[in-house]
Amino acid sequence: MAERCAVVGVGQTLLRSKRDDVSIPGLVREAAKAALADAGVGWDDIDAVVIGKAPDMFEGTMMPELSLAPALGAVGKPMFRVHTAGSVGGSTALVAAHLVAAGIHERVLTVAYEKQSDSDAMWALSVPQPFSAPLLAGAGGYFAPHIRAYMRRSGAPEHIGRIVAVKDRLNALKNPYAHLHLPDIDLKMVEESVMLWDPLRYLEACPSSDGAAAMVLASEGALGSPAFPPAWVHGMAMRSEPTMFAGRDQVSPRAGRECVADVFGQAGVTRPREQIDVAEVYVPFSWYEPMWLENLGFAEPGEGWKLTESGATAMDGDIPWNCSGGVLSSNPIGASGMLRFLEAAMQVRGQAGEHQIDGARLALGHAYGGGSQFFAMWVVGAAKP
Amino acid sequence: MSDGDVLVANHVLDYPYARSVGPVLGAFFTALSEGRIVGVEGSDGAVIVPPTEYDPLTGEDVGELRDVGPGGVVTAWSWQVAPGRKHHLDHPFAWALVRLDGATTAMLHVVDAGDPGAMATGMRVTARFRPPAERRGHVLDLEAFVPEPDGGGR
Amino acid sequence: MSGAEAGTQPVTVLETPIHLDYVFTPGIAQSIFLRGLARGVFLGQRCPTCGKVYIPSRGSCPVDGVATDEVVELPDTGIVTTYCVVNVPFAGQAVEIPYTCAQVLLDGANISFMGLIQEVPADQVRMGMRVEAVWVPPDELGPSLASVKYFRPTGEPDALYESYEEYL
Amino acid sequence: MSAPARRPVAVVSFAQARNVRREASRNEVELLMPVVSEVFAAIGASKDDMGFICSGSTDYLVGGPFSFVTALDAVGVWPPRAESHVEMDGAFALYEAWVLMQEGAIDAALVYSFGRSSPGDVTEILALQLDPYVTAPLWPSPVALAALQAQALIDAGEATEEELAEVAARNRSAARANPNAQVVSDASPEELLADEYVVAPLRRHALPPITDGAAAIVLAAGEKAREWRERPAWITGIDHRIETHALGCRDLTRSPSTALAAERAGLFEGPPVDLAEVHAPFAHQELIVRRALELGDAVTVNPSGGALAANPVMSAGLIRIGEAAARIWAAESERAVAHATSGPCLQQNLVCVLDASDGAVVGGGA
Repeated sequence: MAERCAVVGVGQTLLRSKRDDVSIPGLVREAAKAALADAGVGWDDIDAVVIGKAPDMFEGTMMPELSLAPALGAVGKPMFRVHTAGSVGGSTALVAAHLVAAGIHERVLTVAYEKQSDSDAMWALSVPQPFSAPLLAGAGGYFAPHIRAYMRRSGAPEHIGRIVAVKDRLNALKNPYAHLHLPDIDLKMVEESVMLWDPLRYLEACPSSDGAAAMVLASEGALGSPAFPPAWVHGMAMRSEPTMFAGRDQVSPRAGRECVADVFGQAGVTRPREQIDVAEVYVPFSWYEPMWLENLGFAEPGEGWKLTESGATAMDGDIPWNCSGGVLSSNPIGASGMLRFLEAAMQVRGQAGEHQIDGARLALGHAYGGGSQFFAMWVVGAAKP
Repeated sequence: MSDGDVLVANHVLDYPYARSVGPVLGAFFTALSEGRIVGVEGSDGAVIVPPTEYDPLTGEDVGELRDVGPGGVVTAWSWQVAPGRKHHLDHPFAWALVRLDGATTAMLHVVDAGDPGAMATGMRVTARFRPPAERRGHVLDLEAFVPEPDGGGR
Repeated sequence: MSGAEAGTQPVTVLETPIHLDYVFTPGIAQSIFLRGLARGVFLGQRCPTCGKVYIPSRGSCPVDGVATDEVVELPDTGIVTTYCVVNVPFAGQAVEIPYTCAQVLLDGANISFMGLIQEVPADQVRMGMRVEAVWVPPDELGPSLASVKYFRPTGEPDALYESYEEYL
Repeated sequence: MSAPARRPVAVVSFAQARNVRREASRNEVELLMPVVSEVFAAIGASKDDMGFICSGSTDYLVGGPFSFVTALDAVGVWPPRAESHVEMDGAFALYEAWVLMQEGAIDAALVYSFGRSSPGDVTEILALQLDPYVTAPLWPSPVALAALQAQALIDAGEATEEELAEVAARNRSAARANPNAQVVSDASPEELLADEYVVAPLRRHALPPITDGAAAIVLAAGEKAREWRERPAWITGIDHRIETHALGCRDLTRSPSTALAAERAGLFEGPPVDLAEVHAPFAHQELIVRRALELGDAVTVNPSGGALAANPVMSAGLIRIGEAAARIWAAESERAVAHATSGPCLQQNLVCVLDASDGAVVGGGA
């Protein structure tokens, strides 16, 4: 019963630590208008708007879809707001895609954003509540122990994280939208950066960014005349598991494994490393690349770090990951997941510019959130499914 | 455990958000700090107040800024019998939609009318600004609207 | 057309402080755990379906979605499953850096929680290390994990990796 | 217009917490757990039957981020499930589930919502829904804005204070039959008019109560629905629309978004409804929504007592759908409409048409 759905327009803002030149409506419009222009459509051509962002406390705006509706041309239309923690940018795109796939709408605008500089992301992520445990570790302290567990489990040497940190920042130099542009980045610079949460160094962690992403999704009958060929949705899936439970595998969560099995199943992918040309995967800390390589089935358990070490995930490798620079180079939290989905679409549309993988035909977009318990993924392709 | 054993504590959510406002709202707040009110031309020529970067009905880009007010007409109102602790006036006042002279749309603000008997839909009001030294580029630089003398209040 | 008068600074940033007051309750199950801490004991709760012991329990077994009604007193001892060394200063930090934060799995519990490790140099903390809780003095005990001053090594042999691997 | 045929999906189970002024002991997980348990038990289903889970809530009610994350522990999403969350009323979570079910792969879904309005000052909190630059810094409460709307209605000659009192009296009297209602009263409209103004022209009785609550619904498709419920409440159409945020650009006496959503949901096609559950937190809003839905005098409106009898923020809309569906199960209604609203002065509205027959399923879309 599902209809075909394609990305026909993409737009993103310049991603920066502080976008103090714009308001929140200005920020979301910058992305949305770029997506409309890319799709060759106007506000009137949009049937519905689906918006996502992380906690409202980042900007001190409750249910901001209400005040942003007119800024996104949504008056008289359905306006929908998704919030699934860090995976929200991905799950927002999925809700929009389902509206097309279910045959409800012909053309949907989806937008995700975060304007973290209106407050302080570290505060907003962990607002202290009464009786809560003393703040022992800070934000990265939640993830660092899981990274250590991965190192123990896989026997990965400690320089692997540094390889990812350098690779993604070099890729970011080819992406004009990326927040971090570090032309002098190298293994030594990462190694000499401050140790934050041992084993995690400063340059192995993501920045805090302002930014927005937007896409126009269309049904087969409403593709219009976009500037680039459509990126067809070949599969989409989301999965959640409890945040904390006895015996939970936090290094390679089952929800991630089942989500990717679902999305690859829909897309007919049985050998991801061979069939997927390029992947945009949510890697906020360097070590999450080898961890997700295993979780997503690109490598056998315990072998992900070897793939990273071999250079397979670099732009000239056989399975490039995060050619855009990824979350390690830009992290507007609510938009980060959508940027992964969007960059995957850009690759198969051939519009990624300097960070384009020539001839990319099938791409994975991945987002996860919270304590690695929420996952959203899609596979997009140049060919009609 | 009985319910009486359940712990309870006060919790405060407090943050001094600092919002970049962009060009259009920036012009509005700058004007307020100068004791003026500006709107913006919408996609069909309507003058929108407060100004937004987009037409509030169509989403299209807006045109030039336009001076409006300081007088205007109340198009709807309600009476705050007892001010809340967040309100900037310490005595009863009216909430009102005020369509400023030269504007097409009405803006929400308060009318410091003293008594609900002084309020009526269609009455004329005018802006009362804070003294220049107290202005800070904020919507409350316009402290309140007040009834114009013989402005049609009951 | 209006323009800024001479001398007026264009407004680029708007400050809008937000202050909201709440009356907070952690709920019935967490109150049991917190009241235990105020007495210097760890109180976990067992899921009637899967039998796993949660500490703290938020009221339900996250796997089975049923209330964890049975209260289980747990000992002060357990193991470090994994850890990190904190080298970064941040607001609200209570301890001088560098220090070790560990996931501590109490004996008899099926879930770990984060605790501070002291009385051992940061570079000597190990996965599987046996630790015990050091409580604050009785007159400082309260309904908070702050009642646990820190965990310290017991000196017992480390737990085998296989014994706690499923809790990573 | 004729919309494409939809897959028949029905509301087959509904549960809600008893609505109270203050749930002082239980946290969100503890509030929700028995509701989820009840919504499954009522039809002999379990979480393992659910192909999708979707919830609605807002962090600002508890004053901390990610409140929906811990709430999920009330369900027990293990093994992992397809699951999502909207920072909207649960009625919109139901919409998302309905959309996914249209694609045919999912036969049953759990929808839930929760919220305690008592921990903070909900009138201050809801001011944060307003544009953060020029409106929220004035801290207008939802009551102040609703009062503007009520005055506009009165000025237009379309309502009187007496009529608002009649609406309040009827809803709270009807609530006598609702075991989960919070505010019930047999006071006459004349007695209610002795109430003080809170923000004139709204008197105390025209305001919703402050409510802590939670609700859950199970949706099922086709044969699965008939297996669980002898007389399922089929969703024959569902749609939602939003208006501009700027109050000064709206005609506050009308609800065009409700009317448009109703049209797209097929409300005005086929036989008229005999029952409506409308989400009108303020008495005068019932008059506006009735007009937008074109409800005649023969229609029973809010037999549950509506939001004037209990208004658990983030759940009150979902509860309207559950209450309407329950009337269809009980053969007290053949065709019903449920309505949910969000935002100041009815800015955003959802309309869901429920039918005892799964005939022409229409609606939604552009």
